[in-house]
Amino acid sequence: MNQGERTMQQNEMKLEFDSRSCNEGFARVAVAAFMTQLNPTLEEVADVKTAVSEAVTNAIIHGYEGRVKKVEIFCRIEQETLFVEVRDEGKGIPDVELAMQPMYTTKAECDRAGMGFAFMEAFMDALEVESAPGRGTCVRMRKHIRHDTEQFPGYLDTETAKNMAER
Amino acid sequence: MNQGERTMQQNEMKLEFDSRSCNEGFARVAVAAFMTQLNPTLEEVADVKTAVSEAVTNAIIHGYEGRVKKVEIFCRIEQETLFVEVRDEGKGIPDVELAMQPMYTTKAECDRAGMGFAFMEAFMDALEVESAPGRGTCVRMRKHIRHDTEQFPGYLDTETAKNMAER
Amino acid sequence: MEQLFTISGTTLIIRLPAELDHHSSEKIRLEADRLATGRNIRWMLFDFGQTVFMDSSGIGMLIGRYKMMRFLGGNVAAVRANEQIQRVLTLSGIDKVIDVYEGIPQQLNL
Amino acid sequence: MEQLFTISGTTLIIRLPAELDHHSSEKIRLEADRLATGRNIRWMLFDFGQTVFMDSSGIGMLIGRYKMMRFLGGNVAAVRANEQIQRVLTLSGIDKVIDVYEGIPQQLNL
Ligand SMILES: Nc1ncnc2c1ncn2[C@@H]1O[C@H](COP(=O)(O)OP(=O)(O)O)[C@@H](O)[C@H]1O
Ligand SMILES: Nc1ncnc2c1ncn2[C@@H]1O[C@H](COP(=O)(O)OP(=O)(O)O)[C@@H](O)[C@H]1O
Repeated sequence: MNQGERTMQQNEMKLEFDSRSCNEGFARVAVAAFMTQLNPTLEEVADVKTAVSEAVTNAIIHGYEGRVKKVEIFCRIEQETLFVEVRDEGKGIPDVELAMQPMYTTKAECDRAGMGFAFMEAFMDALEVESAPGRGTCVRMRKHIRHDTEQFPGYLDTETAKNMAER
Repeated sequence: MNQGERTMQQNEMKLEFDSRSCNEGFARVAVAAFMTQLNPTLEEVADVKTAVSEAVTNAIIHGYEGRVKKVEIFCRIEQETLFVEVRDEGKGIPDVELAMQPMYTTKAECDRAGMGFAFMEAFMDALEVESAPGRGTCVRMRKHIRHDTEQFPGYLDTETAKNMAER
Repeated sequence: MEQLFTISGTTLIIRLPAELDHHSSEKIRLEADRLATGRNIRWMLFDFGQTVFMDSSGIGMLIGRYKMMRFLGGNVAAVRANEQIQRVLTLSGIDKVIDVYEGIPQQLNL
Repeated sequence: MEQLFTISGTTLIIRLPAELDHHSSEKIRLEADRLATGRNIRWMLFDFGQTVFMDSSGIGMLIGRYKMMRFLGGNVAAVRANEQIQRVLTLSGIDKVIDVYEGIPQQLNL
């Protein structure tokens, strides 16, 4: 059983929630809690939380523009890599390349900085955006969590992590 | 927008994850993060986390008996009440009434205390179990989070909560 | 209970929440603009002392307030940002237009 | 790095993790039983000093260790449980068979 878990290679979760701004924090925390099994550093957790926050916020304000529909997050851990997918079935992006340019925003009047995609790129190892007008948007991100047995920050289960490192 | 949020009556989320024991902590944290919008006390959060942990653990060890399948959690907030549903498509329970008796367990050899359902009942306001052998189990729980504007413990968004209380 | 918004002379101090995202930024921007335009405010001071998370919505909110204060003939500053917040401020480039202080600077007369 | 399991004379001290659920209980139970049966252990001391969460899987693990230690002619005790942990210990009734101490009791000679 311990053996099985130590050699565990894959783990998955899917999250679906109402596109309300009060769920932005919840979505970040859920993904952060899911990734703790990779023993990430505080900085790695902050990176992922920021990227997730950007993608979820975009789904809520750009994708659905205030209507209450569903946002979906799909997470997968494979070895030491975290894959995150954030999906909406909102209005979609006509020109993805343009949208991804730093400072580009279609909602400057709402104080958007146009830095959402730039932040996702900066904080994750890879970013891929698939979108079609009227059909919604899917943002796929990937981050390798470097495995360093010296370092176990204090999330959920520090002791277990330490314990496993000592074996 | 602020107005809209203050009078927000309902919010929903659905979580699906692999039935691995390392996801028990993740499931608890996700539900706890979702309920913060009700401004629960630390004790109310602990109650819900415990009840969710019991139901999720049961799905993993009794429902699927170690096989890796999907556990589903469905949460809904309606006014000041949190509804939580934990589902598996595992082996099911032949006699629900018997299973719910305190100290009853079919896995005494694994150091199970037989107190899972008793804890769910103690920590939540209502508990309902639907199960059929071979078809899986659905545990439905409900808890009213008493709204006390004096008290905002420090979860996600203390400042915003305080701010809203002061209006 | 501590105030989120405090006015001291011509300075509006905004104690930012633990998590500065789109959700909380919206609330702050409405209240900050209401206070700043209703009174003779010269400095808008963002206090990150309690803030552990910020994303680009927070940056957008800061830029928006900066533009407004410049328009009103005033300015903004950010104080007590921790390492994670500093990283985000730097990445966005906003630290090149907005003064960022590690502590609370004396010349602000608080 | 602090040890999770410490042996001091005939006492095995187990520093429990932050969250004592089915996942972490399984690990502890395997290691505790290995250590207790391999040596002349009389007391098994569960230190809840760092523990903020426990559910009925933790209770099951404690009961199992209690039974084993009684069988081996020894005993178990729980120390430094916070309020939330005390609540769960009381609710389960296990505090009627296992000694629960707020601090670390002197007579255990640590
Ligand atoms: N999920 C989405 N649905 C529709 N449009 C989107 C979505 N995400 C991003 N966009 C478009 O891409 C633009 C740039 O996004 P981003 O870099 O995150 O900046 P910002 O959110 O500040 O506008 C947005 O202004 C919007 O037009
Ligand atoms: N999701 C489930 N699937 C199948 N059987 C279950 C499930 N949940 C509970 N049971 C049955 O009900 C019994 C009592 O459950 P519980 O009160 O949680 O105690 P414990 O988990 O300690 O055995 C279990 O031993 C098991 O036989």
